[in-house]
Amino acid sequence: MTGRPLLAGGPTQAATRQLDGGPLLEVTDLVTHFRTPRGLVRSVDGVSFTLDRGKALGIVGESGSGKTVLSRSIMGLLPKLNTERSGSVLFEGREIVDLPLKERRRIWGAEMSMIFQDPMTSLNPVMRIGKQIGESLRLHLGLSRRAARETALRLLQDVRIPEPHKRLDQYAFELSGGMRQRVMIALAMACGPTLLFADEPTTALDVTVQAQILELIGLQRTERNMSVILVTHDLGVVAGHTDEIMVMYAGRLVEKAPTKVLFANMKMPYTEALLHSIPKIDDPSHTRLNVIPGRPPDLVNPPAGCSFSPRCSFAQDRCRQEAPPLITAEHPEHVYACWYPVGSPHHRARSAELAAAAEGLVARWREPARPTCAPTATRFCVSKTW
Amino acid sequence: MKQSTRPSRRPARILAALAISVGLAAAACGGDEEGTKDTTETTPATTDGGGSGTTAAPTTVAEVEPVPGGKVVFGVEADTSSPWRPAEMLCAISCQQVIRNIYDTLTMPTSEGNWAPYLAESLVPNDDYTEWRITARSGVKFHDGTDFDGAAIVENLNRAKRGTVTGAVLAAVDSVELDPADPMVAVVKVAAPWVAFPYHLSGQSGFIASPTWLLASDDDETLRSKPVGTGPFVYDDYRVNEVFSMKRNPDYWNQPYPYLDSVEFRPIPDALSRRDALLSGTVDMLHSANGQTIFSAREDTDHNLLELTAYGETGYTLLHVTQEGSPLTDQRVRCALAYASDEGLLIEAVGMGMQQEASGPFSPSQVGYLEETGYPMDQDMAEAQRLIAEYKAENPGTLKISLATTQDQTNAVTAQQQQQWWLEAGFDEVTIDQIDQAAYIATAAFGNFQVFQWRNHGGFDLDEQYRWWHSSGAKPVGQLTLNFGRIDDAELDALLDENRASTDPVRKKEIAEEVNRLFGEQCYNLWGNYTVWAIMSDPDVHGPVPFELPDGDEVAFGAGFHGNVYMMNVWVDQ
Amino acid sequence: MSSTDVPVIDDPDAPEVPLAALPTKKVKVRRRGRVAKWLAIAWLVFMTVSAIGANSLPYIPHECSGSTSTCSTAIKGDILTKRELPPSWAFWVDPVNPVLPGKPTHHGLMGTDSNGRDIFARAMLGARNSLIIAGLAITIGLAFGTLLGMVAGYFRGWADTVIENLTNVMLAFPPLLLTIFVVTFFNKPDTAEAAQRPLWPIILALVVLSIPPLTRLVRANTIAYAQRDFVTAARSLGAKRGRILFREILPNIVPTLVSFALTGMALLIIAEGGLAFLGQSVELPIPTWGKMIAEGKEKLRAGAWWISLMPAATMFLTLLSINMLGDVLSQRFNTREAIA
Amino acid sequence: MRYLLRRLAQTIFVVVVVTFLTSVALRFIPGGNEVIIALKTGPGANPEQAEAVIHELGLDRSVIAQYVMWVGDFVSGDWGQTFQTNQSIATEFKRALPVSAYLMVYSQVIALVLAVPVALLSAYRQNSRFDRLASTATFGMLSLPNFIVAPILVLLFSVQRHWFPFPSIYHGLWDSPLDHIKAFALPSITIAIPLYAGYMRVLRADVIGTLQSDFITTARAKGVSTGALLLKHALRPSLFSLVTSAAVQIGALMGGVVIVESYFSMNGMGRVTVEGIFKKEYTTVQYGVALIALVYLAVNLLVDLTYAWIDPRVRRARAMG
Repeated sequence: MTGRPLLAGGPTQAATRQLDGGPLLEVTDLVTHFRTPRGLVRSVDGVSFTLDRGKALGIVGESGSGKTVLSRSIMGLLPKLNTERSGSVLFEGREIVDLPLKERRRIWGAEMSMIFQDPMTSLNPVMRIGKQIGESLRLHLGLSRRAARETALRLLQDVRIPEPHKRLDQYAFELSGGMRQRVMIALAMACGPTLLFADEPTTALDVTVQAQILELIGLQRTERNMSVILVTHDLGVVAGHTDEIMVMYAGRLVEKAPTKVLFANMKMPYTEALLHSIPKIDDPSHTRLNVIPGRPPDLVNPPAGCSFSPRCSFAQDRCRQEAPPLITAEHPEHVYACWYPVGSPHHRARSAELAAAAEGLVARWREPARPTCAPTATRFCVSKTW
Repeated sequence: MKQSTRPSRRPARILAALAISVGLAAAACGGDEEGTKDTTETTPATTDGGGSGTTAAPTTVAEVEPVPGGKVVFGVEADTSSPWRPAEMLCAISCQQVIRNIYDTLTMPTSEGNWAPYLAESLVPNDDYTEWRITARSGVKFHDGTDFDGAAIVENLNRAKRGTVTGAVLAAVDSVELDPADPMVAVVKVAAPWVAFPYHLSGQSGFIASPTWLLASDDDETLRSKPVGTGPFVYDDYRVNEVFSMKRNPDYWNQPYPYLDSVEFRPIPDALSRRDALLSGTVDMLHSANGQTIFSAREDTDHNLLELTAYGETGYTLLHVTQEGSPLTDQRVRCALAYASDEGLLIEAVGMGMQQEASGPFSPSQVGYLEETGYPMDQDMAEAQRLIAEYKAENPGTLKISLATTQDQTNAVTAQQQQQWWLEAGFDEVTIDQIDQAAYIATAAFGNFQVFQWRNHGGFDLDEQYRWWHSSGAKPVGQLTLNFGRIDDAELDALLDENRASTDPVRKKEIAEEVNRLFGEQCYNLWGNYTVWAIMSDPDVHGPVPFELPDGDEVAFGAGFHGNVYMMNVWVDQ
Repeated sequence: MSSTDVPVIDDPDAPEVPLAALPTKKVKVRRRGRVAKWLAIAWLVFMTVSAIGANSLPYIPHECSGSTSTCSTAIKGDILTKRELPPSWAFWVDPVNPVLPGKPTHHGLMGTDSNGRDIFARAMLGARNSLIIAGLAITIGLAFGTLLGMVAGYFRGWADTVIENLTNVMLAFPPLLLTIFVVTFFNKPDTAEAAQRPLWPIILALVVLSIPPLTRLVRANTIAYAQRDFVTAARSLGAKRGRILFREILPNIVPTLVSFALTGMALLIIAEGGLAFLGQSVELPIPTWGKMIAEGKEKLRAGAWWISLMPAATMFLTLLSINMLGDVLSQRFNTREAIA
Repeated sequence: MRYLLRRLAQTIFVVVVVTFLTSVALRFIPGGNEVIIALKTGPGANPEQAEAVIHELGLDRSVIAQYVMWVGDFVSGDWGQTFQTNQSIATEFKRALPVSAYLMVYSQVIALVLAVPVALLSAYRQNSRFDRLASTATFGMLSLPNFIVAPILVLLFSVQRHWFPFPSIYHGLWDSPLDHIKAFALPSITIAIPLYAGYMRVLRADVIGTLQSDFITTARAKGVSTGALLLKHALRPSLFSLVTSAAVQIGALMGGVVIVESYFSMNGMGRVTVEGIFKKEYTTVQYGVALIALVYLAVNLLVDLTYAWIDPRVRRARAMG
C-alpha cells in the first residue's frame, strides 16, 4: 500500500477512482439477524439502496430501528458469532459481504471508516491522540512513526482543532467533547476513505458544537470528495447535510427520498412523527415535546402487517394485516412503504380529527401551572412537591 | 558407646531440636562379639544379631585402589545447628556426622567394642583407675596452624567439664592439668575409679578444638560457628538450614586420608525428600532411619545401600514415672500401657517391617541384650484392661493421660495408634500433644510431659546410660536433666554404680542383664524397636568402610554412632 | 441538553443496542456450563450432607484378617465417633493383605490408612472440619470485612484512613506467616497436662487472613454505590445512615460478596492444608483434608497411594466445585473479581 | 510530591505497627523466655546465667522499652546473632532476601507471561473451545494446593528425569546462570500455578469488559489486526485489577511461600522467619516481619506508580493533588 498517494488534505483516492463510474456502494437485500437466547433478533431485514460517490446519505430512525446495525453490517464490523448476515454489499463494484477478515481489515480505515456516537468512549483512554491517529496511517499507508505524527498534526489542523501541536500528546480525557469528536473525524479521515459512516456523530455533543461538527463533516466531504452515510435519529441533523434520506423502522427501509423531496412531501406517518419530535430552538424551554407514542417493536416478534401500525395514529385494519411494499411516489427517487401515506384522503381526514382533539387537550394542559421539570440523566422528573 | 537421642523412629524433622541433649559420649568396655564389618547379606534387620549391615550393591572394599579428589554431597537428616564449640554443641546424629570431620576425638571405639587412642597417642590409667594420663600425638597441627599438645587437651577438657551436656558426662572428673614434666601430657583425676573413662573421649567430650580459636571465639560470637580442629576436613562455609561445606585438609596427620577434595552436608529433614534428592542426583550420599526409604532402597539396584544395625539405638516411648499425681507412678498402669501396645503392628504399619521389635533398652549386639526380659512384648488387651480396672477401682475419677509427640507424620501415626489402644485399655481420655520440633527436647528435659516418644540408648557400655537412669538426675519438673523420665530406683542406682567401677566383663554383663530385666518388670519405658539406619549412596561413591586405627585396630563403624559414617576414607570415581 | 433523550422519553428501557452489548452467547455453550455448574452443586451438596452425617456413616466392621488389634482400633478409630462404628464400604474384603493400610474396594470405598481407619469416613469428617474451619472463618471475616469496608467506603474521612491503614498492616504480614503466628500464639507446648489444640485458633488465624481483602472489596463497592442515584435519593428523603448502609447499599454488595466469599473459602481450605503440612493445624486425631494428605505422603510411593490421594481428590473436587460455583455466581451478578 | 510524602508516612506507620504488634505478640507467646534461656545457655543453666541472658536481651524491661531498643538496633543495622546458631541475623537475611526476591519475580513473571496471552485470547474468543479449556484448566489450577503440586513436579522432573536439582541449591544469577535457573525453576513454577490461575481469571474478566468498549470498535474500524487490537488497545486498560492483585500477592510471596521454600530447602524470608517462630528466635522473627513489611510496602508504592502508567488520568490526578 505504500505506493498509494498520501491523501490527508490532498486530492482523495475517491477522486482518482471517480473514473470507474457506477455507484460507490450498492446494498441489495441486506439481512442481519442476531441469535440470542430470547430468539432471533431481526435487526436489519432486507434493506437495499445505492450511494453514489461524493454523496451524503442520511439514515434516520428511532433507537432500535436497526440503523446502526445496518451501517456496521455494511462495513462488516459485526462479530461473526451468533450473527446471520445475507444479501449483497458491492463496494466500488466489489462484493464485500463474505470477504475474509483480513481483506475487510484492509478496507476498514483505509477506504471506509466510521465516526461513533460518543467520542469520550470511542477514543482509547490510555493512548495519546497523536498515536491513535497515527496508528491507521502507519497501518494502511506504512508511514514511519515520524511521518505519521506529522500527518496526524496536519489532520488535526484540518479538523480545526485549536493548538493541534499540544493535542498530539494529550489523552482523550483532557479534551472537550467537541474536540474529541474532531479527533474522531481526523482519525476516520486519516487515510482518505471513500466512504465515511458517521454514526450519531453529534448525539453526545452540545447543540452549538453539533452544528460545527456537522459542518466540518460536510466540509471534509466536499474537500475530499468522499461519500458520507450519516446515521441519526434526528431528522433535523440530516436536513442540511445530506443529499438523500433513508428512514428505517424495525429493521426495514420505510421511506427514502432526496432530502428536499422528503421534507417537501413526506409520505410516511412515521417520518412525519419523527419530524415533529425535533425540538425547535425557538421553543420556550420545558415545552413538552411531541413524542411518538408507544415503543419500538420487538425485533424478535415483530407485529404482523405494517410494523409501525401499533403506534400509528392512522393505522387501519389493512395496516395490521398486510405489510405494505415499497411504493414509488411522485418523485421517481422517492419510495415509501405505507398503505395510507401522508396526503392520502384517509390520512387527511384522520389528521383533522386528531388536530381538533389536540386543540382541546392543549387548552386544558396550558391552564394550570405545571411543576417545573428538570430532565435528569435518568429522565426522572423530580419536582419539589414530590 | 554413644548415644544420640532422637525422638523415636524416623524423626523426620525432629532434628533440629534434638540436639540439645545429646551428645554424650561415653565409654565402656566390653566389646561385643560381633564386628562391624560383617558383610554378609542380612535380610531384614529383624534377623537376630546385629551385624552391621550389608549393601545391596556391595562395595568391593579392598580390591579397588582409592582415587583422591572429588566431592561428595551428603544429605543429613537435620541441621543440628549450634555453636560449633565442642562444649556447647547440642549434637545429635547429624551434628556428629558433620563435625567429626572437623574435630578428631582423643579415642575411638573399635569394631570389637573396645576403645583405642586416636588423636591421643596414648591413655594410661593408674592402678586404681582414678588418674588418667593422656599423651598428645606429636606433630599434629590444628587447621589454623596452632600446635596440638597437652595444653590443648587441658583447655578442651576443662571447657567440656564446664559445658552443660559434656559437663554431665564428665561430672566425675575432679581436675584436668598439664603434666609439668611433659608439655604433651594432660593428667585427668577422677573422683572414683572410672574404668570406662576413655570411651567418653570418643564422643563429644573428646572433640579437640584449636585453643587459639576457642579463646578468640569467646569474644567474637560469630567465630563460634566456624570450627577449627585437627580433622581430615577444614571448615569452609556454613549456612543455617542450607549447607555445611568443608575442604580437604592436605596436612592431615592420618595420611593418606582424606581422599575427597570437599564434602558438603545438606540438611533435608524429610526422609522421603532426602531419598528423592539422591534419586535426582543432587546428593551423593545420605543416611536414613526411615523404614519407607529403606524399603524402597532395597529394590533400587541403581544405588548402594548399607544397612546398619550394630550397637543400634532403641526407639521407645518414655514415661514420666515420678510426676506427682500422675497415674504413671503406678507400675500397673505403666505395664497396662505395655500390654495394650502392639509394637509388631507398628513396625509393619509405620516401619514397613524394617525393624526388630525391642525387648528392652539394649539391642542385640549390645551387652545386656536379652530376648526375654519380662517386658510384655505381645499385645494382651484383656490383661491391660484388667490392670487399668484395678487401678481405677483404687483411684476413682477420670483416668487421663497426655501423649507428647512431634509434628512428624510417622510419629503421628504411632501416637494415634497408641491413643486408640490406651482408650481401649480403659483410659477415659488420651490427648495427643504435638510439640514443635524446637521445643521438643526442652519439654523432655524440663519434664513437662507424661508420655514421650524417644529414641536412644545405643552404644557399648551400660555406663553410658548412667546419666539417663541414675536417680541423681531425677530432678523436679522444671529443672533440666537428662533423666527425662525422672526414674528414681535404688536398685537401678546400685547396679549402675557397681558397673561404673567394675572391670570384670562377666559381671558387667550380668549387671546389664539385670538392669534389662528391671526395666522389663517395672515398665519404666514402653519398648518399641531397634532402629535400623541405612546409608544410601551413588554407585560411584566408594565406602564408607571402617579404617585402621593407629594402633592397628579397626575402627567401629561410624565411630560408634549409629547412623554415622566416617567421610575421610570415602572416595569417588573420577 | 443533548438531544439524545428527546425522542425516546417513553422508552428509557430500550436504548439503542450498542455493538458490543449484542448478545454473543451461544446457546449451546451455555448449556455445557450448566452441566458443570450442576455437577459442582451436586458435589457440594453431597459433601455437605456427608459432612453433616459423617458421624452416622453406616460402616460395617471390617473382616479383620491381620491382627485383631487393628480391627478393634479401627472401630475406636475416630475419636469423633466413639460409637460402635465402622467400616466397611468394602465391595469385598481382601483376606490376604494386611489391613494396615488397606486397599480401596478391599477395605472400604477409599481404603484404610496406616492406623487402619476408614479413609472415606475420615474424609467426610475431614470435610466437616475443613468446611467448618473455612466456612466459619470466611463468615466471620465477611462480617468484619463488610462492616469495616462499608464504614470506610461510606463515611470516608478519618474512618477510611484508619481502616485503610489497618488493612495495610494486615496485608503487610504475609498470610501464612500470620496464621502460623496466630496458631503458635495459642499453643501451649510446655504443659504436663493434656494440651488441646482446638479449632478456634485456626479459625481465628484464617479470619485475620480474610478480613483485609474483604474490607477492600466492600469499600470499593460501597464507594461506587454511595454515588448512585438511589442512594442520593434515599439520602435526600432523610434516611438515616444505618438504613442507607444496610437497606440501600448492602443488598447491592451482597451478590459480589457471595461469589467472592466462595473463592475465599476455597483459598482458606488450602491455607488450612498448608498449616497442616507444617504441623500447625488441629489436634490429632481430628482429621482435616490437609492433615490426611500430609499423613499419607510417606506411603505415597510405597504403593499405598490412597491414603494421600483419596483425601486429595476429595479436596480437589470440592475446591473445584466451590470455585466453579463462585464463578457462576459472579457471572450471574456480573461482578468483576476486582479487589482494588 | 505531597503524595509521595503521604505514602512515606503511611509506610512508616504500617512498619511501626506491624513490628510493634509482633514484638508484643512474641512476648506473650507461651513458654517464651524459658525456652530462650535454654537455647541461649544450653540445658542446665543456673539462675544467674538465666538472669544474665534475660538482662542481656532486655527481656526484663517493659514492652515499650524493649521495642524502642529493638528499633534502635534495627535502624543501626546491628541486628545481633541468633540465639542458637550464633549467626549474624543481618547476614541470614542478606542471604534470604535475594532468594525470596528471585522466587517472587520468577513466579510472577511466569504467571503473568502465561496469564496475559491466555486471558486475552480467552476473552477475545469468549466461550470458544479454547476459552472453555483454558477456564477449566484454570479452575483446576486454583484448586491444586502447592503442597500437592510440588511433590508431583519433583517426581516428574527431578526424580524421573534429572532436569532440575532437588532440593534446590541456591546459586547467584551472575555466578552461574544455568544452575541459578535450574534451582529456581521448580519452586517458581509451583508458586506460579495458582498465581497464574488467579491472574488469568481477573484479566480475562476485565478484558471481556474492555472488549465491549466503544474504543475497541473504533480500533477495529481502523483495520487494526486482532493481535494489535488485543495487545495495544485492550490490554492496558484492562490491567487495573491484575496489577492490584499482583501487588497484593507480593506480600504473600515475600514471606508466605513457606511450604514451597521448605519443601525445596530454600532459605527465603518466609522460611527463615517461620523457623524463627518455631525455634523461638524472636529477634529473627521481628526483623523478618519488618523486612517483609518493608518490601511489601515498597513494592506497593511501585505498583501505585504503575497505575499512573496504566491510566494517565491517575497520573493527572496525582500531579494535581
